[in-house]
Amino acid sequence: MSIENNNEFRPKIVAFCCNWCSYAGADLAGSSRLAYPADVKIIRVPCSCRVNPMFILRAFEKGADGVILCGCHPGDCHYTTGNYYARRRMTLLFSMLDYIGVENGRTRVEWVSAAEGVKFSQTMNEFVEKIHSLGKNVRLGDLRCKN
Amino acid sequence: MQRIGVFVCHCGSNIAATVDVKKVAEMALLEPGVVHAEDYQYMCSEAGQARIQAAIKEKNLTGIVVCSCSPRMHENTFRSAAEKAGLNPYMVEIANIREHCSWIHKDMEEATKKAVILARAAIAKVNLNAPLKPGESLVTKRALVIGGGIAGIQTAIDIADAGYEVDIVEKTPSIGGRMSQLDKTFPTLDCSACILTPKMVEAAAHEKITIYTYSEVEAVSGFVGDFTVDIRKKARYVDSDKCTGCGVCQEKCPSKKSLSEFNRGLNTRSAIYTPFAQAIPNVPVIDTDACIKMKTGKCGICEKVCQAGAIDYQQKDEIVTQKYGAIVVATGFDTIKLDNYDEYAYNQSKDVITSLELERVMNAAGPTKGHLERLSDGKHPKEIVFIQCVGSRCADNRGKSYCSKICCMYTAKHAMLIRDKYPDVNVTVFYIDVRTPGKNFDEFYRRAVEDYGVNYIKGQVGKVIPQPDGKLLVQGADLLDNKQILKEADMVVLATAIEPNPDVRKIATMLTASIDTNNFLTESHAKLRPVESPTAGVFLSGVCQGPKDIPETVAQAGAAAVKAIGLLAKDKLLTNPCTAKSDQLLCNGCSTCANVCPYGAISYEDIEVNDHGIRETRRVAVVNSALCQGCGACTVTCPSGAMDLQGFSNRQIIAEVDAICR
Amino acid sequence: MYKIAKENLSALFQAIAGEQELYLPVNNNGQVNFAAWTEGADVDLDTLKSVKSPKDAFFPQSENLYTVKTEDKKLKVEPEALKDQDFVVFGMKACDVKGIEVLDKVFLVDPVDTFYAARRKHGTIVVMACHEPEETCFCKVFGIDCADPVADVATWMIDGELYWKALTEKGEALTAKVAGLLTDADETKVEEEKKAIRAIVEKLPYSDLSLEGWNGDVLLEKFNSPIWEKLYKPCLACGTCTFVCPTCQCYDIKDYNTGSGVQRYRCWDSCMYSDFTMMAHGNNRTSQMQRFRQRFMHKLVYFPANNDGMYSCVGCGRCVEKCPSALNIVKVVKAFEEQGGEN
Amino acid sequence: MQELVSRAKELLANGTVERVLGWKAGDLPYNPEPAYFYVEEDFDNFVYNGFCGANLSKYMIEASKMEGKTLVFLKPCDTYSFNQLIKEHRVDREKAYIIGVGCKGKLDIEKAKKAGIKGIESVAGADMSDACDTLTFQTIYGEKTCAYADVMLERCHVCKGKEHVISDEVIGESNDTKDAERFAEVEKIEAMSPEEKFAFFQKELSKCIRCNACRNVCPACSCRKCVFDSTKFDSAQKANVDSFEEKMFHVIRAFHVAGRCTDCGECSRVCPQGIPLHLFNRKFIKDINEFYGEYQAGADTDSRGPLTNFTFDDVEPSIVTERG
Repeated sequence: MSIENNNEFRPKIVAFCCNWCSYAGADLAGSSRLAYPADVKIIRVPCSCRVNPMFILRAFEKGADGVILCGCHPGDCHYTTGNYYARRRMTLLFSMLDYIGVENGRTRVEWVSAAEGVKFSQTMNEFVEKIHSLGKNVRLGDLRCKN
Repeated sequence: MQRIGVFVCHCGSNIAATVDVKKVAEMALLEPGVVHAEDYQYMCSEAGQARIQAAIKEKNLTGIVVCSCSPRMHENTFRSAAEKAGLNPYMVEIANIREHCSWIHKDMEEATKKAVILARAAIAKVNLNAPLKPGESLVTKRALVIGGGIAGIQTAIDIADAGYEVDIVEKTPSIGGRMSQLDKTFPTLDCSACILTPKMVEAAAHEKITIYTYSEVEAVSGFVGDFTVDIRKKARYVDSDKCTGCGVCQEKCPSKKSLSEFNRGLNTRSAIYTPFAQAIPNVPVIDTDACIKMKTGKCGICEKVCQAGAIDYQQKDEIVTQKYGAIVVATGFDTIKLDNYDEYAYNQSKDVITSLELERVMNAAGPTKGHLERLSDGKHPKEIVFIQCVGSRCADNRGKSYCSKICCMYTAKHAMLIRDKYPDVNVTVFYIDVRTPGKNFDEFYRRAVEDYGVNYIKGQVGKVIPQPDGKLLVQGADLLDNKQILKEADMVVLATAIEPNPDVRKIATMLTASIDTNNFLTESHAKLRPVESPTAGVFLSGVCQGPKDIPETVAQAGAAAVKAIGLLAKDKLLTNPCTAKSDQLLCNGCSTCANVCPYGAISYEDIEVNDHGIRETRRVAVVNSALCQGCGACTVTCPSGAMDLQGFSNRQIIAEVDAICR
Repeated sequence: MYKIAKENLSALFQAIAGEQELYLPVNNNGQVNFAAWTEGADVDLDTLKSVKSPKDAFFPQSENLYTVKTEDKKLKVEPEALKDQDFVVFGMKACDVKGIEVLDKVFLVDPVDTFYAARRKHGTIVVMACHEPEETCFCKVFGIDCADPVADVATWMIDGELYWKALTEKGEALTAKVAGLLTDADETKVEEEKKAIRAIVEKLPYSDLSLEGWNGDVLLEKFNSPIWEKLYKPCLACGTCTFVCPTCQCYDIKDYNTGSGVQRYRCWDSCMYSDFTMMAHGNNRTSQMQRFRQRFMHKLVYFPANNDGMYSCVGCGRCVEKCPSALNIVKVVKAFEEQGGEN
Repeated sequence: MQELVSRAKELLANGTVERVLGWKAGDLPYNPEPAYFYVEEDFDNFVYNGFCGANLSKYMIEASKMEGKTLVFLKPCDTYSFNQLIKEHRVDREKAYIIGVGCKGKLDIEKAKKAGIKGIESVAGADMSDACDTLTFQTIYGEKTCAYADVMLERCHVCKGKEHVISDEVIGESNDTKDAERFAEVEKIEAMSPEEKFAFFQKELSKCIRCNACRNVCPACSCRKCVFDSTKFDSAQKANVDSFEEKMFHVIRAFHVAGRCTDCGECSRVCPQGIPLHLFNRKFIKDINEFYGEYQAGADTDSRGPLTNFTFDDVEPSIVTERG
C-alpha cells in the first residue's frame, strides 16, 4: 500500500488481541514478515472476554473506521471459557450496530491462534480492504473529535 | 502526574532499518508525562538495561515505556531491570514496534508514524498504571487425592514419595478401583491383581499416606495452597482399629442376597462384607439396607461371632476437616447404562453382558470361578460375538460422541484369552474401526486375528434377538463384503462406552473445576496443561479427564503428582497481581460476575459500607486474588462497572484506544 | 394590530428566516419541540405545549464555553464566540416568556452570564396567546394572563388568522421587516378571544391553586416538614421535570476530551440527579428525599425569598404531564395545604 | 379494587405485612402515583385502574431494605421484573408479599391527547370493573370517546399473557390484550437499508433529552451507580452534545440490560419525547431468541442469562454480516 497520495483515505483501525493466541499470532506474522497495512494498531488484552462493548464504541467515537477483535479459537481459550462469552457479546453488539444503521463490515471478530501468523496477516489485509470499500466512518463518531 | 521515560530500541537493524528510532524518541517527548526519551542499539542488553536503570534513578521516573520487540519476548526482562532500579515492575509497558511494526512494513515514513502511535498508546496506558504487588499465600503441605483407583493410588504414592502428606478419599469400602475388577491387562496379558495389589499395599503402608475408604468429600472451600475440605467418613459399623479381617462375620452373616457391586451384580454377597479378598483396608462394612439387625433389631450374629469385638451398630458418620495445598481428582469411570440400547437385548438376556462383566466372569475370584460359562444356564458357550462401540462414537444422543479408547484393545484381549483357553469357542468381533495406536498395540491385535483366528467383521450389529432355545440371533452387516449377516451366538459381549463417574459433577461444583458436556473434567489447556484444571491447585488424574488405558492413566497420575509436588514444594505462592477487583461502593451484588468466572474466584459478602454518608449493609462481590487468573470476563459482565481488572483497567484500555484514534 | 392568514404563515417564516435564525415549534416524529426553521419543517402551532420549554433558545441544553488545543506540550485556549446575530423565537406562550423572566433574574444579575446575555440581546420573542388551555395549566396562579401575553410581539390565532401586535422596539423592528405580508386588523376579534380564553382558564382544575404561605418566611417550617418523606417516595430521580421546565437553570460544567485537546462545555443539570453538586467530598444532599425537597423549596421558597416574591414556577404544567411517576409541583402544594392544620 | 383494599387491610391488620405498595389516586383523573399505605385511612385514595401502568417491582429494591414485609401489587408483566430482581439479589423474596392483580391493559394518556382530547375533567371506562373497551372523557371542550385499545400502551398490544410468574395470591381478572406481533416493529427496521435504519434512529434519538427517565424507571437498570453517572468509565455525560452520545447511551443501556430485560415496556412508557426505546431491547431479545434459543428474562429465578452462558457451537459474530 502506498502513502504517496496524501488524499488517499487512510483508515484508523483498532485491533484488540488476546494475549495468549492472537497477540502471539500477530507476533508470528511479524517474525514471518507477513505484511499488512500500517493502519492496523493492536491493543493487547488478556482475553477476548476483556473487551467491553464500550471500548469498541469508544474507538468509533474517537474516530476509528473499523474495530476488529481477535481471540483464541473457541475451545482453546487460555481461560477456558472467555472467548465463548466474547462471542455472544460481540454477536449481539454487532447485530445492534447493524440495526442502527452502522455498516456491518466495520466490526469483525476473528479467532487466530498463536500458530496462525498467516491467518492474522490475511485477516488484517482483508479487513483493511473492507474498511477501504466502506470509506470513512461517518455514522458513529463524535464530531468534536473530527477536527 | 507520572514521570515517564521512553526507551526506543534499535534491535540492531531489526527496528532501526525501518523505523526512525530517533524520531520516535523525539515525538515521545511531546506526550504528556514523558520527561525522558532515548534510543539505543539493544535495550535488552546489559548495557541497555543499565541505561534504563540509570535514567530511572537520575530522573526519578515513575513509569517507563520500552519501544522494542514483543512483550512476549522481553517484558519480564525490562520488568526485572526496572525493579532492580527501584521501580515497581508493573510500571513498565512495552510498545511492540518490531513484530507489529518494523518487520511488517517497508516504508520508513509509514512505519515510523505507526511506531509513534504505538508508543503514544503505551505512554497513555502507563500514565494510568498503578504499582501492583503480587500477593502471597501460604501453602499447606498436604495433598488430597479424590478417588482410590490406580490413578489415585499412583498419584498418592508419587506425592508421598516426595515427602508430602497425602490423603486418599475413596467412596467404596476398598481402594483398588476399576483395575481391581479386571482379570488380565493388555497388551502383556499379565494379571491385573498381581500388579495392582502391591501398589495398594504400598499405598496403605506408606507412612505419608492416609486412606479414607467408604468416605466422600462433603465440602471444599479455600483456594490454591489453602483448601479446607470436609470428608464424610461413612459409618462402617465395624471398628477398623479392632477388626482383624478374619472374615468370620461374613461367613456367618445370614443375609447373603445382596448383589455384589464388585462382581457387577453377577452374584451376591453378605450384608457385612468386604468387596473382594484383597480389599484394603481389610475391614468389612455393614450394608444397612441388607442387614437384618439394622432393619429389624434382631440378629446380631456378626457381633456375636466377632472375637475382636469390632462390630459397633451405633457407629455414626464422622466428618473430618483437613487443610490441603493441592487437590488431585481421580474419580475414574463407569460403564454407561444400556437402557437406550434395547436392540442388543442386554436387559432381556443374561447372556448378553458388558465387557466389564466378562472380566469378572473370566476372573478366578469371579461369579463363575473363572470358568467361561453362560450366565443363564451355566453351559459352556461355543459361539461368542463381541459388539464394539456400544454407546461410543455415537452420532445421536443415545450414547456418547467420543471414542472410549480402551475397547478395541480389551476386546482383542478377551478374544485372545478365550481362544487361548478354549480353542473350541468361535469368537466374532463386529467393529466400526479397530483403533490400536499404542506401543505394541497393533501387534497385539494382529496376533488376535492372525495367531488366534479371531473373526473380525467390519460392520455394525443391528439387533440381537434371544431365541426360544436360549441362543442369541445376531443380525449384523459386513461392510467389506457388503452383505447381511445372521449369526447364532451363545454369548454376546458389549464393548460398552465408559463415562466419568457420575459423582464427579458434584465434586467439580465443589472445586469450581470446569466440566465438559460429557462430564469429563476440563484441563487448563488441551495441549500444554493437560493435567491441570483451570482452577488453580486442582489437578486431574486418570479417566476423569478423558478416556485412558492403564499405562496412560499411570503416566498421567505421575504427571499430576509432579504438578502437585511442584506446588507443595513452595512455601508461599506469589499471585498474579493483574487480578480483578470490585469497587464495593459500585457493586450491586447481583452475582452476574460469579456466573462467568471460570475459577470460582468471586464470592459475596455482606459488608457494612459508608457510601457518601449512607451507611448500610450491602451484598458485594469479593475477588479472591489467589484464585483470579485475570481474564477479565467479570469486568465486562458487570453492569455497573464495579469490577475492573488491575493492569488492564477500563481506563487504561480506553486511554490506549483514545491514543490510537486521535 | 395586524393579521396574516394561516396559509401565509410559511411565507412569513421564510421571510423572517431569510434574515435571521428563526426558532419555532416543529413536529419531529410526533413530538413538538422548538427547533430552527428549515424549508419543509413541520411547523406545529396548534399543539399547546412543546415537550421541552423554549428556554434552550437562550439557555441551550449544552453549549461550548471554550476549547483547549494541545500543540506539542503547550496549550492554546480558544473561547467560544458569543451570539452576535439576531434571531427570532416564534410561538412561545405567556408562561414560557415568564420563564425567561425568571432566568433573567439568575443570569442577568451580577455576575452576568455573557453567553445568556448575548442571546437575550439578540433574540426577539413572538409570543402566542393560548387558544385552548389545558387541564394541566396553572399559569393564572402566578398572575400570568395567557389570553393577553406580553413579549416583543404578541399574537393570537383566531379562526385561521394570526393577529399580530408589536409591543416593543424589537417587535416593531421585526414587524417592519415583514410588513409586506401583514394586513391591518382591528382588535375586536382579539378582545373576544381574550374573553373566551379567560373564561376557560377560570374552569381549569388547577386555576384555584393557592400559594398562600409559600415564601421565604416559612423556610424552616417547610424544610423540616415530615410531608417530604411521604411525597418523594415515588420519585425515580430522573431529570424529566427539570429538563422540560421553563425555569430550571442549574447547569454543570464538564470537559470533553477530543483527543487533540479539551472542549469545556456546560449542560443542564438536574437537582434530581444523584451526582448533582458532586464535590470531592461527596454530595451535600445524600438522599432522594433531600434532592426532591430541594427542587420544590427552590421554586417556591428560596427563589421568591431572593427575588421579591417571584416564584420560579410559571404554571406551564409540563412536569405535570411528563413525570413518569405522576408527581408534580401541584401535588406538593396541595399536600402541604391538606396537612396545613397539622403543621 | 375493593377486594384489593380489603385484602390489604386484612394483611396489615393481622401483621403479615408492615406496609402496602400500591397506587394512590392523583389530582387529575389519569395520574395516579405509586404510594405506600400504612394504616386503614391511607386507603381512602387507593386506586387501581387502567392508568396504573407503573411497574412497582423496582420500588421493591428499596422496600427490601425496610423492616418487615411489604405487600406489593404486581400486574402479570411486572412479576417478570420481580423475578429477575430476585435472580440478581436486588430484592428479597422474604420481604415481599405479592398480590398478583388482574390487568385489562394499561393506558397512555398521551395517546388520547395526541388524538386531540384536551382539557380532561374526568374519564370513565378505565376501572377494573369496566369492560375496558371504550373510554369516555368529559372535557372543558365537551365529551369525547375513543376505543380503549387506541389509548393502550404499546406493551399491552404485545402482552406477555395473563399469568403471574410469581405471587402469593392473585386477585382479579385479566384481559387478553395482545393484538400485535411482538417483533413486528423490529422486523420492519431490520428490513430497511442501512441508510434507512440510520435515518430512522437518528430521527428518533435526536429527540432524546437525556432526562434518564428510561434508565431510572427500568427495573433492570438497578445499579447503585450507573456507569453513565460514574466518572470511572469516562462515560459520564449529562447532555447530548453530539448525536453520537445519544446512540452511545441507548446502545450501551440496551446492552447492559440485554438478557435481563423482561420487555416490561416502562422505558417507552415514560419517555417524555415518545421515543420507542423498547425497539432496542426487543432487538436484543429477538436476537437472543434466534441465536441462543427462546429466553424470557424473569420467567424464573435461577436460570443463567444468555450473556452469562454459552454453548460450544454458538453462532459466530459473522452471522451479522452473512445475514446481509
